[in-house]
Amino acid sequence: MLMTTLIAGLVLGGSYALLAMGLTIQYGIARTMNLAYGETIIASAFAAYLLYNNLGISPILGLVIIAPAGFVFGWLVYGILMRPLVARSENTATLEINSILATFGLLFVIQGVMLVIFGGNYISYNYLNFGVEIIGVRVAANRLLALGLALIIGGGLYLLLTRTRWGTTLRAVAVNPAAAPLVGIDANRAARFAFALGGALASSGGVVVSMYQTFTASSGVIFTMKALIVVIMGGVGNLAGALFAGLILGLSETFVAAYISPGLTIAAVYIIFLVILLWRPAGLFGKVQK
Amino acid sequence: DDRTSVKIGYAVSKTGGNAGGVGITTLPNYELWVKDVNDAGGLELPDGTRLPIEVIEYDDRSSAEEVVRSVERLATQDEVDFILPPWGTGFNLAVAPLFDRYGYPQLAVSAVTDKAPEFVKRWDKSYWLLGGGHDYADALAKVLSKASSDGTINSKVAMISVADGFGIDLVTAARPAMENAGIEVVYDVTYPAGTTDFTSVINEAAASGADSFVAFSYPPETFALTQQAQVANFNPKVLYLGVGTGFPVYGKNNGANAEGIMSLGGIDYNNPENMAYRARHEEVTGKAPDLWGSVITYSSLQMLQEAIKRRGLDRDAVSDELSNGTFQTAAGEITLEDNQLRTLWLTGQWQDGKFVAVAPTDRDGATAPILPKTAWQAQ
Amino acid sequence: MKTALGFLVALTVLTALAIAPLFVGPYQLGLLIGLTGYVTLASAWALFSGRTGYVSLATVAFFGIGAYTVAVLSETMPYPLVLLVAAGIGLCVALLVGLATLRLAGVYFVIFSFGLAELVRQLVTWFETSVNGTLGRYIFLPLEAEHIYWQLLALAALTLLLTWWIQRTRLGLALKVIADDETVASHIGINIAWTKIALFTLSAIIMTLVGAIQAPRWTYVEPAIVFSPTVSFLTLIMALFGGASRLWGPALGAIPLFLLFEWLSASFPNHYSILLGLLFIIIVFLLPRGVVGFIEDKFQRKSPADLVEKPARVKEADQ
Amino acid sequence: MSALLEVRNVTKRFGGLTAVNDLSFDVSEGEVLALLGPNGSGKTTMMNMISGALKSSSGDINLAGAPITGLPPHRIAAKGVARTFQLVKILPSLDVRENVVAALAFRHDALWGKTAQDEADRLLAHAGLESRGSEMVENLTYIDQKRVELARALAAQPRLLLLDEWLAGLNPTELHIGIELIAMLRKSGMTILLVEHVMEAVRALCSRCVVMNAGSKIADGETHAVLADPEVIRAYLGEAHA
Amino acid sequence: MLEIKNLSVTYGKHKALQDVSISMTEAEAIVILGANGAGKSTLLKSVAGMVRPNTDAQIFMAGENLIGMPMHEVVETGIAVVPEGRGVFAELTVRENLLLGAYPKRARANEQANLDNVLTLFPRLAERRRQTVSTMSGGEQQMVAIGRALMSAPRLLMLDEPSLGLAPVLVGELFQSLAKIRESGVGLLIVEQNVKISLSIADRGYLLEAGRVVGQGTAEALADDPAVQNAFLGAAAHT
Ligand SMILES: Nc1ncnc2c1ncn2[C@@H]1O[C@H](COP(=O)(O)OP(=O)(O)OP(=O)(O)O)[C@@H](O)[C@H]1O
Ligand SMILES: Nc1ncnc2c1ncn2[C@@H]1O[C@H](COP(=O)(O)OP(=O)(O)OP(=O)(O)O)[C@@H](O)[C@H]1O
Ligand SMILES: [Mg+2]
Ligand SMILES: [Mg+2]
Repeated sequence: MLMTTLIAGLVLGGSYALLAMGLTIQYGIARTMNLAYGETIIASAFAAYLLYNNLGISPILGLVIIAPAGFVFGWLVYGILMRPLVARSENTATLEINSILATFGLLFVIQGVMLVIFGGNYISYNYLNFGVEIIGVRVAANRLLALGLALIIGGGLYLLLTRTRWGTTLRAVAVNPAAAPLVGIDANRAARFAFALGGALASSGGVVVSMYQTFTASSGVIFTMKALIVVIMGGVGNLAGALFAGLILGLSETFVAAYISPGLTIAAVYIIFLVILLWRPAGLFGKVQK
Repeated sequence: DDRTSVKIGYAVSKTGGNAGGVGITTLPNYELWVKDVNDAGGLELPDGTRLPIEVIEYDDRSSAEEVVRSVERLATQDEVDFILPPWGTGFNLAVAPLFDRYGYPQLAVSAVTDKAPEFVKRWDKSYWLLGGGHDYADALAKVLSKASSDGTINSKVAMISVADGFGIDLVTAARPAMENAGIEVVYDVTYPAGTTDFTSVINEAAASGADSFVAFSYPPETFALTQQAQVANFNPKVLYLGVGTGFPVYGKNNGANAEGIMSLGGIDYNNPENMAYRARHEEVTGKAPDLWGSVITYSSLQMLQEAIKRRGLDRDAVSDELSNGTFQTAAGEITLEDNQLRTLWLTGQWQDGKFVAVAPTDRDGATAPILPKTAWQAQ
Repeated sequence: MKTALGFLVALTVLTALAIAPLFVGPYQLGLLIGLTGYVTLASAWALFSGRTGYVSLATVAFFGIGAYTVAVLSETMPYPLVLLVAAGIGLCVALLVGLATLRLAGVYFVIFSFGLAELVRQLVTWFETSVNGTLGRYIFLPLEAEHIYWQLLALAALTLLLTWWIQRTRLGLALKVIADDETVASHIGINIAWTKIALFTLSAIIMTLVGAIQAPRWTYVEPAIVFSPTVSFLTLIMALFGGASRLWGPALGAIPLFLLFEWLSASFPNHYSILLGLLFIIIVFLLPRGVVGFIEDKFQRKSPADLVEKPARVKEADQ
Repeated sequence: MSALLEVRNVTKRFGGLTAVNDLSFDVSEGEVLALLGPNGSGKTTMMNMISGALKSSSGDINLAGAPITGLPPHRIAAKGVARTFQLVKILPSLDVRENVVAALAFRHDALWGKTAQDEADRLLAHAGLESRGSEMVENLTYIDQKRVELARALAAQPRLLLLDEWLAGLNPTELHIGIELIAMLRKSGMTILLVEHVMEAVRALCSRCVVMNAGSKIADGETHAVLADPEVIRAYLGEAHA
Repeated sequence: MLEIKNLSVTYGKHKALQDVSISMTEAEAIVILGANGAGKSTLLKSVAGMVRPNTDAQIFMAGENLIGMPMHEVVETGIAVVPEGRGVFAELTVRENLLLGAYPKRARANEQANLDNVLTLFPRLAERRRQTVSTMSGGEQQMVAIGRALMSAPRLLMLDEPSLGLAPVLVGELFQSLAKIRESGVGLLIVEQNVKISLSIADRGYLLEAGRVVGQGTAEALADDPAVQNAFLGAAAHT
């Protein structure tokens, strides 16, 4: 029982982490709050569904097509929509407000396009929906894939960001975009790259999640908010933080369901989130000043 | 007067959290019906003339405030002749006073409530067509108690329900119903809407020793439960799931594994009216209807159409006709009792790739339930 | 002189709005109710968030608490008393939240407040289903739309008056200082905690009352309806869009947006989202400083350097 | 002269780093005391503990005999302590005058309205910002922003004024004016604790110095004696200044 | 190496620089003197691409026009700047800040050697390699900023008041090392209020007043100029 709950929690948390990583990069490094993040996830989920359902292309293969598409999409969105806002915002605070407003608009555009194309229906299909035995516990293969991807992407990017010059560059842009050009960094390009990378991660998340979760054209907001919670809990811009936060949320959900009441799972998620923030006001891995 | 059309308005959730339900059960049927009527030259009036339908539609964006205002707008600004109801129990209740105040009949379909008799007293032009929790719970309890006394299953049931009006209504009705039927509820929890992981629920249900697993769930959770039960190799002899089981996509996704799964609703598959309806639905909207609420939705519109044909556009007269008349619809012959539809299919089951009706057993077209459900097969 | 004139104009507009229900149809009245509701919510939101830079998404928590209180108590208590109780509950929750969030800033505060609203909704849901065994509640109060409207209008006027008054007092200055730099604020003698909590509570009480007053519009209340996060988002967007640090900003954001939503959803029910999104993006690009900023740029011809205030800021976490 | 400020065995640790180590010193009523030390020796940290921006790990701080250890900054400010910051902290969304009015409005005998505006202008003139009250403080040069800070600190009518490198970055002429300004404050009876790396100013203004190194006190006494102390020269002044 | 012609900069209506022309040759050390608000920082910022000058201005670095060039490309031409207010990456560690200084391609080859130099110059930074810069003292942060600029192996190093906030002992050491840096062939453009010490390592200087160049000359000449003495060498202060 304990083992089952533990593994189930980790696997669930893996998908939370996977879905949050792109946002933590977009928000933490490109410094733009992307409210249309969940719509990117859903659009990718639709794409995976279409490829699988209509063309018979497996979602794993779909990932190879859709993730780069997400990158390109992010690249374009940043260049067309965010860049002018970044240029005209005098400080990060106004940029934050501007990006909230602009991506709020983008959210509706993407959602509207999906509604026109796909209607408001629930979409669901089965892929890799079989049990895999791990230390005596049966886990859905598709969810295991999500956990695996989260660990690989999260761990890999974390190492890249902290151990390489390229990563340090991105973090420099994140913490002080105004000073980055002083050392020769093209802050705009770095931010654009980070945003696009976030888009690619969102797309990967969307593809994986579509294998086991029902979605509609309108469900993007739910993903955005879940992702935001994970991002904030982990500390903005911190991939390892997102990974841990995701796992903690997954575990708390399964443990509460198993040992207290399934009726309180979501409440428990929020309680844990709130308590962690009260304990560490800048997230688990965030640096607290003062 | 020299009118050239009949104005019919509705406000449904095209976006937001309710859009999924609207998109399968409500909107396609509204569109199908309008097309059917207009293709036939329009709504027929008592004098035999026909007037085309002019549609005025709004998106309530899944917000209670919006749906209220939209209906007000339809009634007072657009002055439409008839208003079709929104989707969902809560929204139907939110607009009920307005339908009443402005004298419009309200053919509430996607609302499951045991309080219907009370509401009919309060709003005499409101019609409740999908029954109440008790109807479904009693029917289910009967199916279980029969199977149990046949020795097919034991007399224990594990129940879960979504924490909202629908789930609560059903589960509160199910508890006494099960007890009366001699079925012991050994596991009984609610879960919040939006839950995606049911691992522990499934484990507990499996451990509870019940042969029957019942979930009063919404589509996302219905799909998730099905998938996760397969993964966990959880094979209850009776698997009864909530909204979404009757969606055609459910059968398509799960193929042979859908076999034997039960849910609310169901249809008389071989009824020619119904077959014709399904074919037309698929042809016009591009997708098959769900096999519970859709046909009732369409039938309610047929009732409205027929009542107008008999009594004209006078809303009081039409309401009177709806209350007292008898109608031929895609769901068979319908006569309302106390403004409620009582001849409903209450339990359905996937059999041989079709979601057929198994209860009430004494109704024409009922199929015998096949129990126990066959175990999951590898896909 | 200018103030007196302003008051005269405001009073005239208020009177006109107050007698409007006598001349308009129920639909327009419904519009006015929704509009006044959002003007009040946005103004109340800006009272705290617009001035301190602590962007809150907890609006709907208070709104919902107000609505739910009415749903629970309307049968057992006289209506005015219900409103009072609702305000009281809003006050207590706000105090609790205010104390808890003192250490949070920036987006951490934003998402905390969102989480809080969701938690409230989850807890109410859980309590109703598991403890009370019901979920929805019915409100059958003999209140006409006009009554609701008048109450909301009065509340809106009161909110604006309060905002105006606070702006002119030391409290208003304290808020600006806190928004700029909390270290300085405390070093010149401002009690930051007290100031923040006082304002947060005030704004929360108003939001609670908006929910309580509007609830009788819907016969049926359930958590999914009254705790819908959309309310928080719209409030925030409207206030930011208008100009959250100005007296009239939230109203000037709420009115055009509300009407835009209404017009688009009525005229293009199938392409509503796309059009809304595109229009929104265009507006953001055309009005970089919000509606109030736009009006000032247009009519007062101030050079940017002379502007008394910059657009609202989000409180930075890392200072 | 009695001690207005008493610092008793104050220690401040940041994780493993002891920034201030068991430090004790007094500042007498009406005195201008310099707190000196190499970069990172803990001067600003000490100032922060006096003004309440930081809480000490241990030790006591008394103002006029009453403990102020661990009080929040606004309470300490109300007891008559005002300060400037090493890295200027202005209120960027306010104009120069409002920056000062803000301090006037929240001191114990608060000023508000026209009185406050006039008083702010007077203080600004005093700090060398005559008739610049309506400029946006963000557009001022760094040095002028420091002047705003001083005017803001003076607005509180402090008994104890903490100046953290307020004279840094001035050219000799400006420095001279700055020194005179502080001398005037001293004459008016204000007690001042200043941190400075400009020895000229220290020599001109302070009768007494406390020198820190790595968080601990290494010298305390008459200015000329302290500045001639070999250890102070080695750790802080360098041979060139000897 | 650096050629500035007709440089004017306006902030809103305020003219911060007017028709400033300055030139310096390879490996020269230049000091800019001027009162508070004279436009010294603005001058450095214009070269670094941090403010936008008037259209007819010309700024050439080794023959390359810098006008309109984005800041990060200016750095690639071999210019490093320690601006007013430092511009360090406060949330990164000392080590990361220094390594970021070596971001320009030209600087990467000698990264380790440069790092060693910087750490020898500022031993405090060596001790605190892993400390987050935002938690350092004012003077320590100043060291990080200068160290970071040195890491880019600049051909021209621009410093805006480098001695600000440094303890006297360090100021001496800093200028000694600046002299050494200059000897190694790096040009220096320094804005400094500590006129005496800056003139001691400079070749030439410019005098800025209300945005205009009002005087220039060799370091010795300036040091002897009575006007300079009065205004900047504290002659007046001691009377
Ligand atoms: N929040 C903090 N976390 C960790 N270390 C800190 C923190 N604040 C200060 N320090 C360290 O404490 C020491 C003392 O810092 P402080 O600012 O008091 O020095 P200072 O004497 O004012 O130096 P300077 O003359 O350079 O301003 C420094 O080594 C600094 O790095
Ligand atoms: N962003 C700005 N907006 C408006 N005016 C500015 C801005 N930056 C500088 N100024 C003004 O331009 C003039 C020159 O500023 P600059 O910073 O170049 O002077 P400086 O010589 O470096 O002075 P200091 O010695 O005080 O650093 C000053 O009068 C200043 O007020
Ligand atoms: Mg210091
Ligand atoms: Mg300068």
